[in-house]
Amino acid sequence: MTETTVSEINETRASLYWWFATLLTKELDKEQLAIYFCGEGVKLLDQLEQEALFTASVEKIKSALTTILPINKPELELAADFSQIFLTDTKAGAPPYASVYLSKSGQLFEQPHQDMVDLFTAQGLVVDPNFKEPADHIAIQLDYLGNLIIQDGEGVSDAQIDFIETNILSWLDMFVQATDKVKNSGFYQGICQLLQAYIKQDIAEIKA
Amino acid sequence: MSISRRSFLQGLLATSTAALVGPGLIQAAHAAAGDTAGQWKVSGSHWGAFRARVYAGKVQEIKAFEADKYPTDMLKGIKGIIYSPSRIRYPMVRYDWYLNREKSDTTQRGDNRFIRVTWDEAITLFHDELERMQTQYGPWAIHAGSTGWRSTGQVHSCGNHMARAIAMHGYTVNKVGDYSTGAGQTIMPYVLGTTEVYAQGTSWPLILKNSKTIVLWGTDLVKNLQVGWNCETHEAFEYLEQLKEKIARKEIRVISVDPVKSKTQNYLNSEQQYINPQTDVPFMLAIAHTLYKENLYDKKFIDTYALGFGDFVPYLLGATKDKVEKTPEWAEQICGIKADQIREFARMLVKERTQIMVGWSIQRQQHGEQPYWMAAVLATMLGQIGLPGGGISYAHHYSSVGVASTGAAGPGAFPRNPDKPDKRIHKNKDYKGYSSTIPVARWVDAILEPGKKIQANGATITLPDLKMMVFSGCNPWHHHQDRNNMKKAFHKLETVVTVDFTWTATCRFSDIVLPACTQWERNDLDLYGSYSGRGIIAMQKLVDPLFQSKTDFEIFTLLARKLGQEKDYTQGKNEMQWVKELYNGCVEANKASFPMPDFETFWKEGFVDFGKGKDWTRQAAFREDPEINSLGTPSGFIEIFSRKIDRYGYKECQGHPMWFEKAERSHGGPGSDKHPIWLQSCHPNKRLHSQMCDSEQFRATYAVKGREPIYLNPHDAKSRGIKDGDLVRVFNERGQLLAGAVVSDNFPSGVARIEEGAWYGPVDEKIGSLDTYGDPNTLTMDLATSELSQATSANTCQVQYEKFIGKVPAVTAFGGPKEIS
Amino acid sequence: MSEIKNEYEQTTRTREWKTFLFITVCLFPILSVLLIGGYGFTVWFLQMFMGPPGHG
Amino acid sequence: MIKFIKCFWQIVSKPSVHLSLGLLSMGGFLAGVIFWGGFNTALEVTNTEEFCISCHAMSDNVYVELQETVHWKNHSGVRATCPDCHVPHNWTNKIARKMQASKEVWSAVFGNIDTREKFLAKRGELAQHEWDRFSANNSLECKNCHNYNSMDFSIMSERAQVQMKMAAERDQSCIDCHKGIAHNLPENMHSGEGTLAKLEEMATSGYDQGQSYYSVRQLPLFTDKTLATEAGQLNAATKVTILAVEDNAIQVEIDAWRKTKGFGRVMFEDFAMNINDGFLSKEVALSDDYMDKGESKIDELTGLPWQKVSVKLWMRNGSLTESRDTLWTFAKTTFDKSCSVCHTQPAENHFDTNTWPGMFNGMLSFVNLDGDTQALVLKYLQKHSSDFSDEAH
Repeated sequence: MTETTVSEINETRASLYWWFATLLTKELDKEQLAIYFCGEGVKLLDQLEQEALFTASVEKIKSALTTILPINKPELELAADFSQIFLTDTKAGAPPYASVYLSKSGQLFEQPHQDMVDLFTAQGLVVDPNFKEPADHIAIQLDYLGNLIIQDGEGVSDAQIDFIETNILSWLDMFVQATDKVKNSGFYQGICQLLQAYIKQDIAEIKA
Repeated sequence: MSISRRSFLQGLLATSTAALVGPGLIQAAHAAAGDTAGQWKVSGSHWGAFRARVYAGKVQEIKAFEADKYPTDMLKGIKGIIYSPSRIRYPMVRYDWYLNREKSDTTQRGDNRFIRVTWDEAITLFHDELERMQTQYGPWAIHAGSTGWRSTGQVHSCGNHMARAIAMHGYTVNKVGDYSTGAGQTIMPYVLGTTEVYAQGTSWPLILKNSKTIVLWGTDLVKNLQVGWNCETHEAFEYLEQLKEKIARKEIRVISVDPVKSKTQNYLNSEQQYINPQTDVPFMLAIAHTLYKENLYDKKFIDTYALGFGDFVPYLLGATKDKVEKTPEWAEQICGIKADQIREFARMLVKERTQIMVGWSIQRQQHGEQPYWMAAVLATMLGQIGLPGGGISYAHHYSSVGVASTGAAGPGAFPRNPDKPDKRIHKNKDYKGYSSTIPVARWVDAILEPGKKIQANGATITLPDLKMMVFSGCNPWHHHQDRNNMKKAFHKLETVVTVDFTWTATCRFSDIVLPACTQWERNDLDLYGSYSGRGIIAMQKLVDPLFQSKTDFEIFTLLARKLGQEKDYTQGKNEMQWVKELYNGCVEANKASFPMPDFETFWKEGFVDFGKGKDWTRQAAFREDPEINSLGTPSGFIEIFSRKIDRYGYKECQGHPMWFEKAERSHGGPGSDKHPIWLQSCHPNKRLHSQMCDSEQFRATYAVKGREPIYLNPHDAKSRGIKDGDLVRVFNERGQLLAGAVVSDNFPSGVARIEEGAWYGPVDEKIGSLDTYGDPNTLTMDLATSELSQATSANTCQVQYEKFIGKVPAVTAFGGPKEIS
Repeated sequence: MSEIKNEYEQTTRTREWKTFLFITVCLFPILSVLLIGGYGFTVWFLQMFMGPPGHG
Repeated sequence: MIKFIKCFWQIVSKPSVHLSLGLLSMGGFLAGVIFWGGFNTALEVTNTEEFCISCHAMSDNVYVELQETVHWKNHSGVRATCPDCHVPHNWTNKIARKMQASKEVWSAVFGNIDTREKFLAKRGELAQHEWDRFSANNSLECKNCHNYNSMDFSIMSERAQVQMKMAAERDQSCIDCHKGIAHNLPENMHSGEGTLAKLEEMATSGYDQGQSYYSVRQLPLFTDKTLATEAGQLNAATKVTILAVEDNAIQVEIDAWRKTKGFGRVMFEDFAMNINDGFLSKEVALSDDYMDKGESKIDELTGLPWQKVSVKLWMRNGSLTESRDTLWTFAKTTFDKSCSVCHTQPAENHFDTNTWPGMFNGMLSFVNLDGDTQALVLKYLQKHSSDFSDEAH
């Protein structure tokens, strides 16, 4: 890895995108969830809540956490929520793949997937073979975005802006809207809305 | 680009995010990507052998294998199966079952939440349940014998993998028979000495040369020959084309005995003998009556080759208990064919060489044994059995039957049975008085009425008290009858495990769902040409298993590992070594007759062709020497009267073929006042049973408003205010469904068709709820054909339909589990 | 006389030596080989009538 | 001539005049030692591989074939040379064999098998000599290295275990099963599928009069010991009792039942059980010369009359085995393996004896078994059907 100096703001941005990526990659286990009941997670949510644009979605997340707290095994309840939203198809949930929203067929592995593969190939990258998900998965896109930000060091490259606009924002609204049709604790719906709010605020800021 | 995560955590969020961010998902690629055009590979399917272009890890296009001159357009559906949104992507467990195991709320089944688990946990759960069943109950509590059409490929044959791994753990309940030919395959060994339904038939060239008349009795060759048990190459279509020409030149007469104008009839431009549904036996009896009365039957043939004609004639003449003479006039009242026309038909049959081809539809109804038996009696009376282009066959519509066999040996299969049965972990064979094998269609009865005693093929079966079902590549929520009855049964089950690649209704009603990959995500081999044994085809892996799916071989190897017997399971060989082993076994078996290249050459070429087989006449050997080449019947002769069946003392299948009124029948039959329409649920034209229904874009080519089509008679539709393309609610006292109307002249009044294999998607989990896509088995009756075969009676089904008005519910059949809100 | 005798002795001695050598070097070895061969042939011929060698 | 013998006798009987007793005995002893040394060396030279393959017939044919086998090259590095297997180790037999080799010298000189074609044409006869020898001495040359007592059955495969244990019990001759282990089999013995050879391997050699045996495959029957007129065919796994053994022919008795509709040509194992024991030609079936007829009964399940018969016919000496166990093991393996291909595989005892033929014939389409194997597997299924199984099903 080449040593570049990275501005504090870019470090924060990257960290946040990675945080979203982590949440959308897979279910939280018992220990990871505990952090959101009384730990670092609470702190992070509190900080984010202070930003007016984010208040509504953070509240949604917090209320979901309150709902599931008294349940015997809250991590399982949240896992069921996760599966209900992200592991089903478009009719019942919100599969986290760009192809589903952007292609005519509504199938997986369509052009948006090919675009991501081409992008990665051009830069000598691949999706971790253990992850076994299509490259247009939202978590992979966010992970890549975090890396783009770090790579840019102190500034913001056109590539970064272009990636956010063409590869993510092109389908994020549809995706977030799809999550909303699922009725459960609302934790992941809140996360997705927070992501939507954050990325919009972010792009506005860096373009300014 | 260099890739990182979690290394720059300072500032505002530094303290908090460190613990919140997981490892990265992207890494540096090791090798540069290859060519840009992609690579052509060989594979196959029940729909046909094909070549596929694979580029960037994706199947880009598919074209028919060059040896297949008549490919079906179902090849267009293949990509849609691989990339279907209905694919099972991860091992999933029903949430409530995960929390409460056997005490879970089973009434939620079909409408519930699932959670994702790791493979490790999924296999542990699967294993623990098998273990619990064996220790808490016994081998009678687990049914792991139900199998379906599998995918092609002999190494990954899913039923074999399930059977082998589970047998290494303990004994379970098994099945006999299948849903397609249950009645036929049970009755025919008593009559003609083999199952007939799975037997090679007289070769087409001999039929084309010698037959003057071909009677298609309830069989639709053109529709059903599109799919095959192995990788199909559609050789029979060449002969159908020749037949069409011969009909045009009036060299052969083809008459289709069918209530419906079949696809075959429309293709061949041939004649139809209309008959009321389910009344084939009265028609046949009246033909026999005419042949007997007019002395047109072959006495010498009967004397030499058959037994029991003398015991049958009194029934024909009305000298037995029912006192009804089976005259054409009597039959006319039932089958709707004019008496004189029946006589004409009988005379035509004996005039010249006549080949009778019987389909499977007429045995998938109540008393399905009778038309099969009676057709054999007719053929015996004609005396042409064993002559080229004469006699009778029961399978010319199936898997290239009628295309001469090359005689080459096909590849074997991954072994179904454990190599070391002594190492079975649970050796308990005590079924507590329950039967260890049950007729395939009676498992729902077993769950609902355990301990009930039923008669089946000469034996008394005690239905076992099933607690756990294991399915692999098998979709009973398509092939079994009466969905609402099945829902009741599934409420009683403690655990259901299903291995599949797509979210069938069976998966949605299960507790543990394991994702297999499709047949195109693994290396394998199979025969092509099915019954013709035309060649061996390589099934080269097109893409890696998608998501977390695994091959059947891998899945059950994991289970075997859990049993501590991984090596006994795999014999220490991996997938490719098994492919090679099966191929080399085939080379060895064909050594003297069919030289084959070494494995590497075969795999590179993609196939080995054995050439054309020699034309062959069914039963010719028997006709030539009935003593040495005796039939497999108890006497060795054709049994017009079976003393063996007579001795069973059954009510609905007695010593000789008879007419029995059906539980439901159209055209004035029982139940037709309330539900006047006969619903036929024949094999689909655009699927293989329920396989490929999940292929979305292809489904859209035939679905009507997103629903399965129901084919309606124009007059019937009009009288109900239904137009082509309307949504129709079809119902009877057993259930209700939504389907899309296709109005067609091919269908007579009182008859409607919904093809079986349409996926089940009820509005909710409640009993009686409306099916949103159009699965005909929501309406069919779960009724045994008779005490003899206990087979399915799907074609005995009366319904009513009306134009659907009101809020249209969304289709819930596809895309995985629908969940409680 | 003694000379003749001596001569005679001389000839018989040579003959004896020659005979001895002939017998030990040529005759007996040949006879032995013939004998063994003959034995072999006999056993073989016997085998042809009584079947090949069996086992104890 | 007499003079010569007399002279010889004189020389032999008369004590020597000049040569001392010591010298004579010493000289004789020395000559004896030298002779025996030379003789043995010469004998051993003829007992080496180099000597054997100095003949083209050997080096171009069997020697090349040997190089493909485990007796040439294996993981332990022990190998067998020609004489290890083909020359008896016992002195008398070895000498006899060496004399026998005069025939081979003759052949070599006159070039009887100097081409591959000639060799192949003669292979059957040559092989038969070796097999006969091995059969008679109970495969002594094999057993010099391979000893039943030293075999660890536990590390053998399942099927090998069953067979080897049975063979060990009877101290069976190795060549009964392992023909063709070091050289190719005669051409007609392949007859395409390896199964025929496999079945033949199961046959034992040497049959005792009065004993019962089972056929390993379908075998032709003849009317007399000249084996000139065919009388029918014996089915696989059929019990016969040996009445007489005559070189290449044996007379056997088959106890069977037959249906008397038609000519009564087919023999069945038991009354009303369609377990095929073989069939008779029309002439034999109609003649009284070859059979004793017993009781007659009607089978109520078919209404056909059956008759007990005891048939006495001739067949070729061979292809019989003492017990059906090995045949059943082979049949079961074949059934388990071949029948995995289709929908499901019914258990043996799922059907009764008379239902199996119909079910089995219906299953044959995809499995491509040769006729002998089909007959054997069907009989196995029938003999393990619900009629013979105690297990409730």
